[in-house]
Parts: sequence; C-alpha cells; structure tokens
Amino acid sequence: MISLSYFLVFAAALFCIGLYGAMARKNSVAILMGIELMLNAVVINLIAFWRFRTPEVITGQAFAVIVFAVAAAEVAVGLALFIAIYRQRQTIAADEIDLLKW
Amino acid sequence: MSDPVNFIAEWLKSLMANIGLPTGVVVVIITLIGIVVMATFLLVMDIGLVWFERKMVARFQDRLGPNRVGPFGLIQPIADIIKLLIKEDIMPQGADKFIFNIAPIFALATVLLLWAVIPFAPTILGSDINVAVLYIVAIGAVGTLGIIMAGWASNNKYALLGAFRTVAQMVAYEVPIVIALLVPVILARSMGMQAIVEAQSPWYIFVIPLAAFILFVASIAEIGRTPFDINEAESEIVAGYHIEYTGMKFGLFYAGELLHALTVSAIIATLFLGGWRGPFVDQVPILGVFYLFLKSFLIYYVIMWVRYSFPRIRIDQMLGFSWKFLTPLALILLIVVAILSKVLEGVSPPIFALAMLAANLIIIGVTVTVLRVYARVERKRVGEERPLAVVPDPELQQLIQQE
Amino acid sequence: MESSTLVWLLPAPPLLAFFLIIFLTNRSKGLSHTLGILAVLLSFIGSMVIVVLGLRSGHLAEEPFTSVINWFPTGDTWFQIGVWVDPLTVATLFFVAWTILMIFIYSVGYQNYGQPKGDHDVPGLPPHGATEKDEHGHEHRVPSIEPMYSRFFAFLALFSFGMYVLVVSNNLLTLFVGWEIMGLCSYLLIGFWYAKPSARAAAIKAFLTTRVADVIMLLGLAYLYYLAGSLSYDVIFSEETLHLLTETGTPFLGLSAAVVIGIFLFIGTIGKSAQWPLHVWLPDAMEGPTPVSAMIHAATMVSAGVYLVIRVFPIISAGAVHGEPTVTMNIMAFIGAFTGLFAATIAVTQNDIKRVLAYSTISQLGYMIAAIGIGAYVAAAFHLFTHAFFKALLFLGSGSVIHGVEHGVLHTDEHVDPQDMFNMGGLRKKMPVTFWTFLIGGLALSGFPLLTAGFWSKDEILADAFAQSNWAVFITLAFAALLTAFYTMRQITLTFLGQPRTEASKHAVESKWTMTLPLVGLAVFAIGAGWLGITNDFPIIGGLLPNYMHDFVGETLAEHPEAIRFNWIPLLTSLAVAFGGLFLGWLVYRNVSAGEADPLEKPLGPVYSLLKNKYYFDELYDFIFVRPAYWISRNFTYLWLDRRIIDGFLHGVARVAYSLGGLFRNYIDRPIVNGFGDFVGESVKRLGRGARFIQTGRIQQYMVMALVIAFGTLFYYLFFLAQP
Amino acid sequence: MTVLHVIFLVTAVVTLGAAVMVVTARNLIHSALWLILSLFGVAVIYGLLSAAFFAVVQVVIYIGAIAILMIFAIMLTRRVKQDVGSIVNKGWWLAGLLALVLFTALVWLFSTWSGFRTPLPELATDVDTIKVLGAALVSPSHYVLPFEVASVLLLAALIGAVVVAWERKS
Repeated sequence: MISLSYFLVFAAALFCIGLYGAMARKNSVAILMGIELMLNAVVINLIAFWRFRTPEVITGQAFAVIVFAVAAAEVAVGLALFIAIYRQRQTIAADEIDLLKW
Repeated sequence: MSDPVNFIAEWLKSLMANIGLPTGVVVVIITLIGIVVMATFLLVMDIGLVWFERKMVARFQDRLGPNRVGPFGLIQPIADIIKLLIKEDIMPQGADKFIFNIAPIFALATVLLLWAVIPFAPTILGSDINVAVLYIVAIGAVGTLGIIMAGWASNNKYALLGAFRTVAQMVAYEVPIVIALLVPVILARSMGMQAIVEAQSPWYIFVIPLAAFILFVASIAEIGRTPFDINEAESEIVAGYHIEYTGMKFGLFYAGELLHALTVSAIIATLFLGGWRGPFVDQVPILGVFYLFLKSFLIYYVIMWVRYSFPRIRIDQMLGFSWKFLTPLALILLIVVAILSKVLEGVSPPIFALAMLAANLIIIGVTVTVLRVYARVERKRVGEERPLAVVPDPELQQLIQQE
Repeated sequence: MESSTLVWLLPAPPLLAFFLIIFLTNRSKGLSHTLGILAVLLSFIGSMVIVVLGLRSGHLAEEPFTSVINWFPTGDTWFQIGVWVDPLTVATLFFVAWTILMIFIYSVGYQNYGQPKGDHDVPGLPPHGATEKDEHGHEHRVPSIEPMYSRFFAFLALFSFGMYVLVVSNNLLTLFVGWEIMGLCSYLLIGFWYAKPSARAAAIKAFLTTRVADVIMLLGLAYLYYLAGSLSYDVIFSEETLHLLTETGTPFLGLSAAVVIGIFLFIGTIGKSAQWPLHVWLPDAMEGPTPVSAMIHAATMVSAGVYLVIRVFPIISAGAVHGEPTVTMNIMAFIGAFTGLFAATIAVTQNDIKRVLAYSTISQLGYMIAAIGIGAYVAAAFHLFTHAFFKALLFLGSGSVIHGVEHGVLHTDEHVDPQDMFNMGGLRKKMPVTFWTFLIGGLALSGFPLLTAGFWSKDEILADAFAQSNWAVFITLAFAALLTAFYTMRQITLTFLGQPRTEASKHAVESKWTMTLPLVGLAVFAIGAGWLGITNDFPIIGGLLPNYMHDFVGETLAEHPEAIRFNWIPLLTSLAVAFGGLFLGWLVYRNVSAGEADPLEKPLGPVYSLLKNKYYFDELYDFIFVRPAYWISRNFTYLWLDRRIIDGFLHGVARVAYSLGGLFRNYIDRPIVNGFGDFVGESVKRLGRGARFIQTGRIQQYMVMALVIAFGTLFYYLFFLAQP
Repeated sequence: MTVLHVIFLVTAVVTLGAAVMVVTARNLIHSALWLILSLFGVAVIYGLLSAAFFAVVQVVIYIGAIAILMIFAIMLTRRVKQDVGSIVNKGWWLAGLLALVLFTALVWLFSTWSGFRTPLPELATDVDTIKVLGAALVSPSHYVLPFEVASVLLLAALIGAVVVAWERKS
C-alpha cells in the first residue's frame, strides 16, 4: 500500500532541487523557476497531509488554494520586475544586479 | 445491441480476466484501448473534415471544390495526406530540433485530449471527472504551449511574432471563455459534463443564449479562425507560427486546427444544445453519438459560415473586443445569473427558465442600446475632419529649437 | 425648540458669517454681504421670536428663559455660563436686532455696492471715486466701491456677534467677553481706513481709552467674583449676595464692597459709553465709515455701557435706604448730568455733521446715566431704547447726507469737506427721504412733544428727577435739553433748509434704496418707540396705550419701582426747552450764507473758542498723560530701566553663561562626551567596515547565508534544546 | 507493487528528472519546458492524491499562465551573449551542499516521526470535496477572509505588475 512517506520524500526532493536552482542559477528567471518548484513541493505536502492525515477536514486544500494565489501573484510581480530591470541594466543575471550594497 | 461500445468493453474485460490478469492491469489496458480507439476515430473523422471544409468553402465561394478523386472528391483528403507524407522534411537552420519536432504533436494532442471529457452518449464517456469544465480550460491553456514552442523553435521572426500574437489572443479570450463556461455550471450545479447534459431539460441555449453567444465568439477567437486569425495573417506575418513547417508536421498543425474547430463545436453542443440528448436516447444510447455529432456539425457549419463571411480584424480591435466588450459582458451575465439562480431557488423549472431567458434578453437589449450609442459617437468622431498638419504647441517648438 | 436653545443660537449666525467671509468668500463682494445680511437676518428673526415669546410669557421676570452649561472647572466646581432672557434683555434685543439689521442693509449702499472699481483706490483709504462714461460719451466722476468691502462686512458680523453675546449672557464674564469683542471691532472699524493717519490715531485712542476703563471694570468683576463666588446674575443679584456685599467693608475710605464694585463697574461704563472724563475717544471715532458710527457709536456698543449699569443696578443701589441714593448713585448722577450738559455745549459749536451727533450721543448717554443715578432705571432703559433708534437714524441720515454731498463733490470736482455743515444747505429738495427721516430723528432727539419717541423718554427722566426733588440734576438736564434742541435745529437748518452754499451741495443726489429703506424703517421706531412708555396718568392720551416699558421692564427688579405721579412742571419744562431750543436754533441759523462764520462766534467770544476746542480736553490729556507717558517711556523705561538695568543684567548673565559654557565645552564636552561619542561612532564604523564584505548585493548569497543560519539554529534546537 | 505504485514511481522519476533538468539546463527555454513537464508531473501527483481539482488548477495556473509568462519573460530578456559562461554562480557547490544537507535532514526528520508511514485512508465516497472546498472558501466561519485577501493580493499584484513593467515614454 502506498503511504505518506512516498509523497513526503518526493516533495522534499523536489524542494531541495528547487532550492539548489534558486541558490545556484545566475539567471533571475531560473531562480524564479526554482522557487516555483519549491512552492509546488509545499503544495504537495499540504495536499498529502490532507489526504493522509485529515481527509475529513478541508483545511489542507484551502491552504493550497491560497498558496496558488500567492504563487501567481509572485510570478506576475517578479517577472514585471525582471522586465523593468532588464530595461534599465540590460541584464537579469542575479549576480550582476548588485547595486544594493554598502 | 443498443450500446455496442460498452458491450465490447465488457467482453474484453471478461476475456482478459479469464486469462488471469489482475484487475488493475485490466483497467489500464481497457483505458488504453479506449484512448487509442477514440483518437483513431477522431483522426479518421478529421480526414472527413478536410473534405467537408473544402467542399463547403467552395460552395460559399460559388465553386465546386474537390471533385476529381473519388466520388464527389471524397478520396481527395487521402491524396493530400499521401502528398504531405512524401514531401521533404525541412529542418530550419538554428532551430531547436527537439522542440521543433514535438510542437506539432503537442498541437494535435491537446485537441484530442479535450475529447476525454465530452460525453458521446449516456453510457459512452471517456472520463466523468467532476471538474470537466475546468479541464477544458486547462487543456486550452496547454494548447497555447504547442504554438509558442513551434514559434520559438523555428528560429524565424515571423514564426515568433505569430506565436506571440496567438498567445496574446488566447490569454485574452480565455477570460470570457472561462466566465461563459461558469454560467451553465451555475445552472447545473456541477462541473461534470455528464451532469450538465443531464440538467438541460430545456437546452441551455434557450435559457442562457447570451452565454452561448459569448462562448461561441470567444471560441472562434481561441481557435484562431477568421475573423480572428491574425496569428496567421498572411499579409502581415506570412503564415504565422507554422511558417517553417513542411510535410506531415504541417499536416499535424492543419489537422489539429480543423479538429479544434470541431471540438469546440462539440463542447458548445454539449454545454448548450443538450449534448447527446434527443429522441429515443434512453432506449438506444448509441443514438446519442449521432445526435452529438449532428449538433456539433451544425455549429461547425456556423463557424465556417462566419469564417467565410467576415473580413479579418486588426489585433488591437481584437484584443479590445475581448477586454472591453466580451469580458465585462460575461461578468455581468455571470453575476446576474448567479443572483437570479439564488433568488429563484425552488421555483418550478419552466418559470425558472423563462426568468433566466428574460434576464438574458434584457441584458442583450441593454448591450445593443449601449453599443448603438457608442457606434453613433464613434462614427461622429471618425467622420470628423482632421487637419492634415497640426501646429506644434509653442513649448514643444521651443524644445525642438533647443535641441 | 426650547426657547433657551434658540437664545443660545442667536449669536451664532454672525460669528459663522464672520469666519465664512474671512476664510472663504472674501473675494466675492456680493457673496460676502449676502452672507452677512443673511446671518443677521437669522439672528433678527430669532430675536423677534424671543421677544414675542418673552412678551407673551407674562411672568418673564420671575421665570426668565435661561439655560446653563459648564464652561471651565474652577477647583471643585465649574464656572458656568449660560443665557438669560428677562424683560430688560427682551427690550435690548428688540432694538439691537432692528438696528443691526438696518445698518447691515444700509452698509450695502453706503459702501457703494454695484459701483465700478475706483481709479486710484487702495485698501485702507476711503474710495476716491471712479470715472465712468455714459451713453453720450461724457465722462462722469461717480462714487466707487469700497476696496475692502468684504472685510467691512466681516467686522460688522463679528461685532454683531459680540453684541448678541453681551445681551443674552447670564453672567458678567461672558458679558465682558462680548464687551471686549466689541471693543476690538470698534478698534478695527474706526481704523478701517488705516492708511489715514487720523483714523489710525483715532483707533488707538479709542482702544486705549476704553482699555483704561475696562481694566478697572475687570478688577471690579474679580472683586465681585472673589466675594460672591459667582458672576451669574441669579447669584449676584440674590438677596444674600447683595446683603453680603453691603456688609463687607473695604479699605477704600471705609466704603462697602457694593459701592466699590459698583464704582468699578461704572468706570467700565464711563469708558464704553464715553462719559466725562473718558469721553474723548467718541468724537474721534467718527473717522470710521458712517454705518460704523451709527452702529457702534450710537445704537449698540455705547448702549452696552448703559445696559451694564442697568443690569447691575441691584448692586449699585444695594444698601440704599429708601429714597436715599448710594454713593455710587450720587457719583453717577453727577457724572451723567455733567456729561449731558458738557457734551451738549460742545455740540453747539461743532461744524462736522457727524461730530455734532457724536457729542449729542455723549450727552444723551449722560442723560441715561444721570437717570440711573437718581434711581430711575426704567426711564434710563426707556431712553436707551428710544435713543438707539433715533440716534441710529440720525447717523444713517447724516451718512446719507455725506454720501449725497460726496456725490456732488465728485461731480463738480470742488474740493470741499463733504461733512462740514457750512458747506451744505438746501438739501431738503435734493434728498427728500433723507430730509424727512432726518427731521423725524432730529425732532425725536430734541424731544418734540407728543409725537416723537425722544419726548416720552426724556420727559420721563426729567419727571423722575423732579419727583425726587433732585434739583441739580433736573436743572442741568433741562438746560442740556434746551441746548440739544438748539443744536439739533442748527444742524437741520444748516443742512437742509435755506439755499445751497456750495456747488457740491447743489449737485447732491438722493441715496439708493438700500440706504433710504433703513432710514424709513428706523424713522417708524423713532416715532413709535415712545408710545410704549407713556405714563398712565398723562393728560388725555395717558392710558390709551399700556405703559409697556414700565410694567414690563420694571419687572426685572425684585422690588417693583413705583410709577411716579404725573406732574405738570417737568412736562411744561420739557415743552419749553424743546420748543425754545428749536426756535432759537432756527432763528440763529436760518440765514447763514456761503463762507459766513458761525453767527454764535461773535456774541460768545472766547467761550465759543473754548467750546469749539472741546474745552481743550484733548490738549489737557495730551499734556497730563500722553506726553509724560512718552517722557517716562523714553527716559525711564527705555533708557534707564530697559537699556541700563535689564539689558545690563542680561548682558552680565550672558557673559557668565558664555564663560561657563566655554569651560564646559573645553573640559567636559570635548574630551569626555565627544570622546565617548567619537569612540562609539568610530568603533561602529570600524566594525561595519569589517563586516561590510557580507553585504554583496547578491540575493543568492543572502539566501545561502540565511539558510546556513536557519540550519544552524534548527540543529542547535533539535540536538541541544529539544533533546533532553 | 500495485498500479498506483507504478504510476507514482514513474511520475516521481519523470518529475524529479525534469526538475533536475530545470536547474541544470543551459538553454533557458529548455529549462522552462522542463519546468512544464515537472509541473505536469506534480499535477499527476495531485491526481494520485485524489485532488482532481488541484490537478486541473495546476495545469491552468502553472502551465497555462505561469510557465507561458516565464517563456515570455525569457524571450523578452534575452541577451546576445547569453549562452557564454557558466550558468551557475560561484557559490553553486555550497548551494548544492546545502540542498543535499537539507534533503538528508528532512528525510531523517520525517523518518523519526511516527506518522511517517501513514497508510492511505479511504475517502468518504458520498462527499464531493470540491463542494466542501467551495463552501469552505466562501463560508464566513471558515476561509472567506483569507480567500478575499488572496483575491485582493492578486489584484494588487496585477496592478503592481502593470505599473512596474510600464514603459514610461519621456
């Protein structure tokens, strides 16, 4: 029988891959992709916990809906920022956008 | 023998169970067989569609159409396919090979996927999921992907521009589509297609004609047919996203486009024309398939009718039409229907339907009045004489002089 | 609405109008005067409602309309303010509301609303006139609109607010507040044309003179509050308080507190009502625009002084054994009678049409004070009532005359003083409405028998004086009345009768309806107001009308004053002086021709110049007060006290502080405080420089860092804290 | 080893493989396409968890909107010399190490938890979870407030994105 552990480990792996992407990639859009992977891992966890632990309470799904909304908002604003930055500096490499220091 | 499809499926199941396969595997195999059969059926129908479309266009344009190969030119599509198969397969320079190759498959596959939730008959249905309407929207969104992949992978400016246009168009028209889809969902109290079909005791086109109209118009835009075919406007961007495709790859796009139109027709028929509903369906379920395709082809015919009657509109007009007209109208309709259905809870179905119809007609009347006023103003504005040259204002002049 | 609520609202509209005009509508002249008139109209309607309610209530004296709210805490109790409407208030409200409304309407015309803007007009100067072309292309000089039109109405509105507050308040403190608001407005309005040096000087003079009186009045209020613990009418006029005041002795010449307070409050009245010796400001106040003269210096503000003494009559008369006046009353009788005569003599020789009226006002106020001094407060209130109407009428009439003559001056370009009566004459035909109304006012002032209001009120004062056998007062006032009739007739004769003595008066024209309408309105009261107070046993007509004044206003006091018996002697006296004065005036001045000196100048000789120069009071005050004050200010206060002592002390302090500061700076601030501060700053800086490599501006490094720290914390928690 | 196991394992391998490709692919467009595959895998996982609604919504939002938007953004911000040089920054090894450590720690942490091997419970067949979810999202006693706040957030993001990306013509 399939158990909660499958999903937890899978989500953890997805999360860590996303984390690596967010921390290591140069391109800002790639970083955003990593973050999307992480968010997906989170939603998997939420739904997995709902399915396995409290199928009679809808809270897990409600949480997931909110996470979806946040993810959409984040991508919209993030991409708009990248485009604005690209217009200014002709780059969206994260390590070249380093004016905010000292 | 009233339900041959299910009969065959049951027979196959028992056959495999007798061999000793476990139940799960049987289900998987049966499902796979169903998918293959359905896809094949649709693709074969697609070939017929090519003939149907060409014949129809010819009639609209006062020609005869294909009439050399086979009786009434019925074999013509087969000849076309053979031609496409033996053509040279060109790979553009600098193209992204893998993506270039899977893009047409994507385009056709997404259309086929839509059929998974369309009920052919009371007993014949791919999958009766409870979010079928949402599924349609989702697959429509994925369809965009094939086009953008094709446009990007071709390494061609025109292809990319066409892809961009398509995406902009699809994103814009997805909004009224989703809202219009929600209207029958509210009335049927379900997102399952089967439930919606069963709930249509008068067909929904007689209850909420406005929603049907919005869905119809937006769907034409979604599938990129004239007058909304600016993604492949020959005069502007040559042929759009599939400019670099040849042979059967192009054929797949072509087939996908035609099939998409039929799919959309089927969806509208299911949601508003009662789907498989018709006389004697309860006794002979297989009749439902006939009724569904009858209705679908009726709508397909109307789509073609529109296509060959109207000129192409500009891209700004097209986007404006969605955002400034269809979306607000659909929103108003959704709100009115939602409130009405809450208010009229518990009244007898005929009265409910009449009230809904009345509300729809009122909205249509108001909209037409508003449009008429707008048109009058717009005509006046456009008709105004405009000077050929305008004296620049002094500030600007100064700036120019300074520079 | 409760009638007391309505009373609370009476002063509100003018105040509102003041702020609205000042802050919002001061650009629009029409809007400003509409607002002002609307506001006083509201107050007027409210006042009339109150008057009617008061008259119909029947026992207003016992149960005045009153309501009280807490104002500010005084120790354990609250200082309460409120409104109070008793018969005296009703009478006062009646004439205040009428005159204010009339004067507002009059001002619209007087300040030349609807006329073009002046050619060279500047704010702070009276308008000089504008040039206008008629349809034939002829250029005319016509009067121009006042540049500060809106401001004028704002000030008038604020003034009305002060007057209403004073009238309806239930205690002496809010009365004083209204009193002072009016003082301020008086200052602002006298100096309305502030670019004129004479107007400036007059404003300052008025303000300072009344201030002297007000300070003493405030002392009186303070003393009263100290003794009675309240300033509300119902408390301070109660039996116990009056008894207490009479019993309490003071160090001043062994006088009782009641007397001292009475005198102090009366000094306030001397200032406000321009009684001798503080009368000097009122004639100069004629520098203001004529509606101001009418409003402040005839109808309302100067009346406030008399209103005050009538109001505090219980204190003034406290301790009076029946028929035996108190010290205060004696002083008042003396000052009132003296002022009455004194001002009347000056008025005889003045040429300026408004100045004559100003001295006449002083004189008439003296009448009222004298009446109170002999205990005839009903007569005083009656005279106050009638005087307000006919004096306002006279002032407005004189304004109308000046306006007409000014028009002539502009028309002919003749440089004559439009206010000098010797430049007028024959205006009867040019300005018929003004003439008839002015005549009514003049006859009322001189006490023309039976018909006019002035006769009844003045006669009552004389009758009272006679009834008390107060011969000095009686004779003085009778003589003053003779002079009053004389100078009134002199004024009318010079202004309206005979032939025009200048080109300007030949071309004078009648004023607009906005000016003549108030004249007519007031003229009605100048005649009719007297009928409210006809003594019941007056021959023939006595008793035809009830003696409202006596019955109604007389109720205000707890002890109802007895109506005096009718006597022929005062009646005959007043008839004689009125007719005699009028006839003499006409006789002397009927034939004055252009450029001729005053016919009285020769026969009176030095007395004439004494009178002409107002008994040299201005010069006297200048010598006694103003110049010594200047001298002391300069030599003592400025040169010695300020420069030498105060500045020297301050310089010394500064020097010490400076050296102390240097000490602190060099030995404490710099090495210790600054050193510590620098040390902290430097260390933070060094630390920051050391740690700054962490801030790279690259978000991913921050992310890694944050993660490392989060992991560290998590592991620390899991392995060391959560383990046991 | 049931069909469910097989489907899960295949999906998981595809998803994780695609995810690895997302963070390692040199071409960003490929990255984005791999991301789509990965997200599709996640949608299948949702389906396995009997959350069909989320599976479909995942496709609508992530593939239909987010991924498309990303491809747009990538195309709009392309540089000529884009493919030159490393695609990862200097600290990539540290990032990888951290990710690995985190994964190990998470798995270890989960394995110590008693509910780690919770078996799949049967879902009540008479309950339509979508109806329950819908009712919960608009019920004042449940999540109407977060739901509305989320909608406001979306609107703010919408307007904010327009404002931020607006090309000001000077």
